[in-house]
Amino acid sequence: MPLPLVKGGQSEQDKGVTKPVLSLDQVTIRFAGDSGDGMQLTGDRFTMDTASLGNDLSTLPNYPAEIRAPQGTILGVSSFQLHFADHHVQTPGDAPDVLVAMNPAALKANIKDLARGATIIVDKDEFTTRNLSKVGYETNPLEDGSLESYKVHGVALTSLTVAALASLALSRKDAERSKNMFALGLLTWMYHRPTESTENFLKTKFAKKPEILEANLLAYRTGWNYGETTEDFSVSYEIAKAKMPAGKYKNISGNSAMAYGLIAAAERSGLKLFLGSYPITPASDILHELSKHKKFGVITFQAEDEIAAIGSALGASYGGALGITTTSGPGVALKSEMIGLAVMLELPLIIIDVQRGGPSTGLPTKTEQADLLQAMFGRNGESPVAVIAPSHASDCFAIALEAARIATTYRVPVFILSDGYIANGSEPWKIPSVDSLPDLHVDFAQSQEDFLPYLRDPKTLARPWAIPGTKGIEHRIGGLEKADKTGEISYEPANHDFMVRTRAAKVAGIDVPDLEVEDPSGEATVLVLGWGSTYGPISAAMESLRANGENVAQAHLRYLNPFPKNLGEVLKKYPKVIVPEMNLGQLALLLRAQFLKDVISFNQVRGLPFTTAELMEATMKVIHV
Amino acid sequence: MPLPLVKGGQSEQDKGVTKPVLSLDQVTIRFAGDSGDGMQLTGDRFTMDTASLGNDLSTLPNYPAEIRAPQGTILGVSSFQLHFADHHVQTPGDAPDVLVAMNPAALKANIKDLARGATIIVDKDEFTTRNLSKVGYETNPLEDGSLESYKVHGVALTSLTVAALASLALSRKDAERSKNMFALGLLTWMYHRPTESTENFLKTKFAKKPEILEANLLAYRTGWNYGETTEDFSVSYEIAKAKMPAGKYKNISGNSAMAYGLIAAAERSGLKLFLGSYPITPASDILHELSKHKKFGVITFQAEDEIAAIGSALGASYGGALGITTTSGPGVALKSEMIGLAVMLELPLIIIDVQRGGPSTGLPTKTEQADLLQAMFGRNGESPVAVIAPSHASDCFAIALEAARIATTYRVPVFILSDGYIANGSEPWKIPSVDSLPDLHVDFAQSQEDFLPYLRDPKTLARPWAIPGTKGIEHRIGGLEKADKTGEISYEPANHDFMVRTRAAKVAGIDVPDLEVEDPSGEATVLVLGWGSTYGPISAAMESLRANGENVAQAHLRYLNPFPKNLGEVLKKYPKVIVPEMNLGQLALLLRAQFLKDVISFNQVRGLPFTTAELMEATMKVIHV
Amino acid sequence: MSDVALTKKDFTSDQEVRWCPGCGDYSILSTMQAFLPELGIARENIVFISGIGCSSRFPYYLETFGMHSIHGRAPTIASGLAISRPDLTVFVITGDGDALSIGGNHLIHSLRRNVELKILLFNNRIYGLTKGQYSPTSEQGKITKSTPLGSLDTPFNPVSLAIGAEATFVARTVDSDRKHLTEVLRAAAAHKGSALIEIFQNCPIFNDGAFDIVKDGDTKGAALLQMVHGQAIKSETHGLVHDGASLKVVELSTVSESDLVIHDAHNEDPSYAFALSRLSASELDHVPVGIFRDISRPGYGELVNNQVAEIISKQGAGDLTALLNGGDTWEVE
Amino acid sequence: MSDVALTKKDFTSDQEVRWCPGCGDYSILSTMQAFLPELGIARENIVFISGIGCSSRFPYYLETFGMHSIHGRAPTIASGLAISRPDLTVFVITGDGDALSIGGNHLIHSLRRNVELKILLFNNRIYGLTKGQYSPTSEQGKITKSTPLGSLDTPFNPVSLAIGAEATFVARTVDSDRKHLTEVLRAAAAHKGSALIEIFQNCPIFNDGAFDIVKDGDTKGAALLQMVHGQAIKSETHGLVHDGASLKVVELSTVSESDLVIHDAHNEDPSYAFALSRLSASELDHVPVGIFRDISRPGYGELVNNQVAEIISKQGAGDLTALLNGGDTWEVE
Ligand SMILES: Cc1ncc(C[n+]2csc(CCOP(=O)(O)OP(=O)(O)O)c2C)c(N)n1
Ligand SMILES: Cc1ncc(C[n+]2csc(CCOP(=O)(O)OP(=O)(O)O)c2C)c(N)n1
Ligand code: SF4
Ligand code: SF4
Ligand SMILES: [Mg+2]
Ligand SMILES: [Mg+2]
Repeated sequence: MPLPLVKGGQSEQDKGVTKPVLSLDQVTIRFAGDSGDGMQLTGDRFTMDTASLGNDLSTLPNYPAEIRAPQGTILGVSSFQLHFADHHVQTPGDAPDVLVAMNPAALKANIKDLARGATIIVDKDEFTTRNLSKVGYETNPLEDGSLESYKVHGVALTSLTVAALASLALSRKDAERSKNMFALGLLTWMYHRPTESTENFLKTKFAKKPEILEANLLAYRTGWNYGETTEDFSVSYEIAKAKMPAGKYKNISGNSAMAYGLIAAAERSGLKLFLGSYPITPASDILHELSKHKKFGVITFQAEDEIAAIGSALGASYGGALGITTTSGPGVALKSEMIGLAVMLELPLIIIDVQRGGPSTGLPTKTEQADLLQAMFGRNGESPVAVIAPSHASDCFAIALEAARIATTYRVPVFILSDGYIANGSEPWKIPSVDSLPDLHVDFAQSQEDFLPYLRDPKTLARPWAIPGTKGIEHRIGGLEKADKTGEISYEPANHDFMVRTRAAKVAGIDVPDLEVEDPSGEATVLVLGWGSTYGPISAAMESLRANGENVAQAHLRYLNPFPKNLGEVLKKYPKVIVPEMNLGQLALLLRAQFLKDVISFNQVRGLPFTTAELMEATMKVIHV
Repeated sequence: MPLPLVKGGQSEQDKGVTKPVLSLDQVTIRFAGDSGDGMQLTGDRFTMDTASLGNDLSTLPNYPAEIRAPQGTILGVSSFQLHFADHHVQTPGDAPDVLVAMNPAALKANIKDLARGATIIVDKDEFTTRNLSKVGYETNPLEDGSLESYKVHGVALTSLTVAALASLALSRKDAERSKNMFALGLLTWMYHRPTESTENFLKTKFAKKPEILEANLLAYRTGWNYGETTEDFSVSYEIAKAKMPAGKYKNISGNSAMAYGLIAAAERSGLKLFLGSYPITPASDILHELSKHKKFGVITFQAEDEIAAIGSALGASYGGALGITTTSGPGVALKSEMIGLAVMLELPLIIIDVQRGGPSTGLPTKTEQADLLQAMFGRNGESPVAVIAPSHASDCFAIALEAARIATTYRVPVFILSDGYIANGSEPWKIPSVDSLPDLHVDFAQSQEDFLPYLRDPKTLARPWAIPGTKGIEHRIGGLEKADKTGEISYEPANHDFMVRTRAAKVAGIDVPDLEVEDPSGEATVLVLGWGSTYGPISAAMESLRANGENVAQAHLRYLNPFPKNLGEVLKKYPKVIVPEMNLGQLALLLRAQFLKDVISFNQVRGLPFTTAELMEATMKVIHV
Repeated sequence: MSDVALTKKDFTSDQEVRWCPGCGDYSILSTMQAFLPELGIARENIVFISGIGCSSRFPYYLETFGMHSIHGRAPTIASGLAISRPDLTVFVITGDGDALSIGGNHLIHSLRRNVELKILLFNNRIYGLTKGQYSPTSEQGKITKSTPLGSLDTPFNPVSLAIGAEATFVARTVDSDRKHLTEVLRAAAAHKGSALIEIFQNCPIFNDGAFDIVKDGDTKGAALLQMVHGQAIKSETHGLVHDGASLKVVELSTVSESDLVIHDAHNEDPSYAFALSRLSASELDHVPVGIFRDISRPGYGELVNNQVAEIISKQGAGDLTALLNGGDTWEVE
Repeated sequence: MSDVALTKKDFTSDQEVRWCPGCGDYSILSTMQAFLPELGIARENIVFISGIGCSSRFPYYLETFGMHSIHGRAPTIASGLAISRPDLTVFVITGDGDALSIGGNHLIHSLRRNVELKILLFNNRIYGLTKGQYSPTSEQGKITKSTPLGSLDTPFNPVSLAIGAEATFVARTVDSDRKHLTEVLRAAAAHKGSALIEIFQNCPIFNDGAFDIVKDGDTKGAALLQMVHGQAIKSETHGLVHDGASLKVVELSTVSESDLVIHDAHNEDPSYAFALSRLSASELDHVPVGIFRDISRPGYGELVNNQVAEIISKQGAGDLTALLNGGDTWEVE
């Protein structure tokens, strides 16, 4: 018999949790199942409920490159990890405290990441001989004692769900589809999450499919009740609110924050946003998000390839729009020649590279930081561009605005190096007030006599942004070397040398804030210097090290080209500088070349973010040589 | 009345030079005129005649980006410089001793390169008011005293030529066309060059146009006689043979030497040469040259673009051919993504970049060295390739063979960084015997059971070259990360890290010869370290410095990635290391990063090779700080 | 080649197939595996080159040589291979995005050159691998992840485009019709030079049912206009007639059989095949399937290799010593 | 816009023209400079975007906005500009190599989308700027720097290719015929969306005389089949008649005027224009010139901007504060 649909909100208290409650300061949960099991959705919902409860959090989705890899195989496993706490959270967590495994493949694929003592909740219905052998289990791990060192809960998730939904007019297959909601309900009970928002979410989502709605709600509540009722779960857990600055928050992924930041940049500059893009993982979601917001006057143009994508963006910039292109590494390779033209034309352009594992097609759904040198040098000739990188998911919002500032002020292509980790990961974001956002007002060249398209602003070295439609300043530009001031074609040796150096000087002179060093003791001799998405893991590791009594300094580069003016000083101050990167040492190469500092690289190229533990260990090794 | 056509050879002695003869040890001549004046041909002929006389020499053609820029304008000036001597010649010469200027534009465009006292031979017929004003001469420089400090010979080249050809049934315009031959004849007299080979050349070239032939021969001889007869030229010059190793020589340009080297590599390896190319200045001539040699089984494929060009070359490599692609900087940018695939597939591939001025379209006909970092890093992900560079025109032959050795031994893409200067410049080349060329024999994978396409040779780390058509080793490869040994798709974090490091180690481990340092005194504290086409100018400057009593060491890198194993030592040995480059310091960046050595960059980005004087001055500054 | 005839199993690799359940790619794969033995070509002499996309996984599943290359560029790699290795049989596997969006230029150039490639274009009218953006064959107004308000682009008609690009062989078939697909593959294999085969392919995840009308038992009979050389072009209910200078689909009941257009796949004038290609665009009411055009023109690889062979037979094979020592030379003693 | 009408001189920039003497580009330039005033569009609202090649120098010589971009990519830049700035008039200047070799994909995609671009393709059947290699329109067997033994590729027919790519306006004209070129430019300017104009252009340096047959006084009368909407298609000596389903060129003397095909440039079915395009390939005995096809379909920029305008008119302009604060949010106090 179906439970009556709940009317309005109902908190876990209302539902009357009756079992003992333990307080924790943080938990990491990983939901894992088949690509078709809805793990991303389950994770998202748990995240939203957790966020609204006031915990700080960080998430890490992880899915296969295949759309739907064969069911029940290791390759088909999709997972979603969430780390939430009563304090500031820096990473999605190293090792899950709880693994929810919807089938043997999910268990097998994830077990190696668990520490002893971790909790494992499995759908024991799925541990059939056939499924076990599919992934190479010769015996049933639920029975052969191999999981001894974990707290294992074998729950008959499938059959319980099907039973609960028996009264509905659903096929067994359809009924089974709700089992992720059963799991979500159970976890919601376990961690005292509110149920209201998920129930509302389901109601909106399935507004037109009342049967499916009922099935999902029923499964969800059955899961909750299962936790509350059965002997199997004896305690539940509470995690207090994190102390976070007051304000309105939302949970946001890097790609969404980037899209919002771009829209904000367009609004604050008064420019039309033009995105020229070609889909590619993991950047496509920025295109998807922006194309939802046409009412901001946003134009999204899905081009025939990456070259056309950036070409159209450059054309739009030439016409006075905020021209943007989004892609990942292989797409950047294709855009190289057009970026060179943009350098020569000295027009604003934003190139967003959501990096993924390389080289070549590489690991499309995995993260990496190995496009830094491509962004710096991947073009013919001396072809300087600005390069900046967001440090965490919500920082993508600010970095987009910053890219727009640099691009429009200096009329220069600006690379944003995001990556798969922050693009898909999410975290709570304190929503800024629009008034607090930077003013990005832009002046176009005005009608005038004897217009000189390459006469520079002495401060910024920027040339005028002289857009078609402006009477009297008609002029011609192009990819051939241009004479200083007039912009006419020039093959003059001295002029070329001058222009090459001037373009370099313009980029070198971009105004960027000084690098801030966090060195609470003031006595650290080791500095850990990161860039991009390693911010979270490095910060977590530094916090832990300091908690262990170690003196260690941390700094994080958001500006890769040009570097902050004080970087040389900072490097000089610390005898030992560790540079952790998810590549073979690309930032390190730039630092060594520019500052002749023997920085110590710590590199991993595993398609995964660093763990806190790895970074702690690497740092300890340097501190205690 | 036309002179009778000469039968067989006739040396200048036979013709009876009667004026006083001065001996010189070296001369630099620049022929300059309108694009349509045939200056390249004139220069080429003078070069051949000079070469056959046994002087050492070096040439530098210089022509406008336009096919035929407007007549009589500065932009339309085309020139050809030749430096020849009785000793080893390193460069085409800094400042011409003799300028032949066919019109006011040619004079104006080139005068600033002449030292006081230089000889200027002009066609005074062309110094009309109209022509003068076209290039902004307000008064006639032949008359206004502005050329006082030069030895000026105003020769009525046009009218003398036309007069000499009066008897032929030619229009005045056609007759005028032969005036370059008059100039050549005059210079041939002046420097005692033999006339036979040019006369034979003309006879072959105009075999089917007897009138034109006669006109050219007549003009040529009239020019010679003019020198011998008129008062204007009172002395002629002799330059003794240079002491060069015994052997058979030919004059060769960098692009031709490259083409020959590639054919030789194919012959010595037994592989079919497949060139996939898309025309681009200054690389097209390699395509042109190779397409003349189909009887070597050479396949040249002019593709629809640079991507298709390299794609086809990679496809051919996959099939067991020597796959090659030739291009210049903008083309490299387009090939980036495919190079990444080649890195992943670990197949041999030769990418020849004849560098030109950048960024973007830049200065298509000028030289530059600014693609080094693009070659190193211009791709997504960690994507290591080998990079080598020829040092002078004829070295292109050897470098092509070396590229083939590295590519086929290590199954890796190899970049050859040539540039416009050595591509178009020429020099005498001692023709090697075919037997002396390296044996490049290659072993393909054989039919076998349980074939592992990514099982590596422990010494080279190369995987097998396993070509279609080989029974039993059917396998699939691609751009996704591959499992060690099996080559199957792998998303395994540890495998990715391993493969990234292995590909890097393979390239780092390429066997390259140690760097040789020339330090005759053994007491130098300053090392000048160059790469690529700066070899000639640097060598010339070092010779001069040593002749001036300075102690200075010189070394030249033909291997940019990996560096020679002893490079670190060499850098350590010299307190001061100067790195001259025609870019903003790209090799310097790599050296600083890898060796933390504070090398001193000397950079010019003028589209022109360094002059000896510039390099001497820069070096002196460092020696005597 | 071994004496024992090969079987479908011999062409099936040990790799696990990784498409979504119900994907049209499965039946194309299975048809191909079953067809290959018929070619009588040794496995090692067959190469499949693909780009990137769901469809481009195809080569992994065939026990032949194979390369899963990069997005849109398979024809370039395949061209280099086919030209330099005329002994091989080279297939190109591509999707509507791979072939017509990023790879459009390489496709049309391969076709005009007539390189010896058999190109299978899996047209599901969507980007599958990147999770559902519209493609150059998506119908105008299509709502996808990147076009929430509907796409605005006029789609390509792959057959028209290929014919406009001087293709010598162009065909269309449907993923699930093994018999028809096999026939088309057979004809393509027999063709000299490039063969382009458009295969309607269902993507149940992102564009489900796009081709239902030509696959469902009760509609397909009327929707599929069968083109068989030398036979009248018709579906179960409709037929093709001349209408002045153009072609028109009419109900069979309204015309006599003898008025129907008799298909001539070998018509040298591409205008005929082009007109056929215009009978259906995005909508699929009357879709010609079969071989639009199959004319004889030398393959590009053949021409290239003949040119080399001819010069060698005329002038003899190149002699490196002679080459190096040719031209203006001089001796230094 | 100023009240005083502009003149040819107003559209002539101060840059020195740098083509070879006798290059066909000169007359195209001069015709364009003379034509532009007629448009009645202010100079600042006209933009010329070109790729790379001799022809692509064109923009420098016009006193409008202009960009000499990179090889083959002009349509991409022009598309971004035209879509985001519907107030501008955007011309694309390109060569046979630029448009059809490296830039082929962008060309066909611009055409299918029908972006508001007037594309002038200077077809000299050679690579001029790089000094004489064959191009995708060079006739087979052409001896050039890169094909000393003769080229082997079947050339593109640019008109066929464009029609196969769903072009809405395709025309052909000759560099030296100012009047005809002007007429075609006029029609292109009036057309919504993409207009492709192939211009036969002589390159006296590397491919001299390639179009002599359609330029020389004594041959051109017979060679040029004039296409004028609503009139019979004919040259001075020949005319076009239906031949079953296809078209045939016959001597005028052998047919009566009423049998000639009356040109219908607005025929929705591209098969007609395609058939016209096949009347001549490399050889130029009977070359249709004029407008092959001119049909009405909304421009892409118009569609894009309408879609934006429509959603704004329905839902109101975007509110950034609302956007940022939308979705699931919570307050921390
Ligand atoms: C250079 C590059 N750009 C973009 C991508 C992302 N990408 C992979 S497949 C694909 C399109 C797939 O569509 P289609 O070719 O129709 O193949 P399907 O998946 O539908 O079979 C895209 C955009 C890529 N891998 N490489
Ligand atoms: C990326 C790139 N590849 C190659 C070139 C060299 N290139 C410049 S123009 C050109 C072809 C010119 O031919 P076409 O487009 O027909 O123009 P034309 O000169 O004949 O007017 C080539 C190959 C280039 N500039 N950039
Ligand atoms: S996404 Fe579509 S095309 Fe791709 S495998 Fe799944 S069903 Fe097939
Ligand atoms: S090379 Fe040919 S196309 Fe180029 S400017 Fe000269 S004549 Fe014109
Ligand atoms: Mg598709
Ligand atoms: Mg051309």
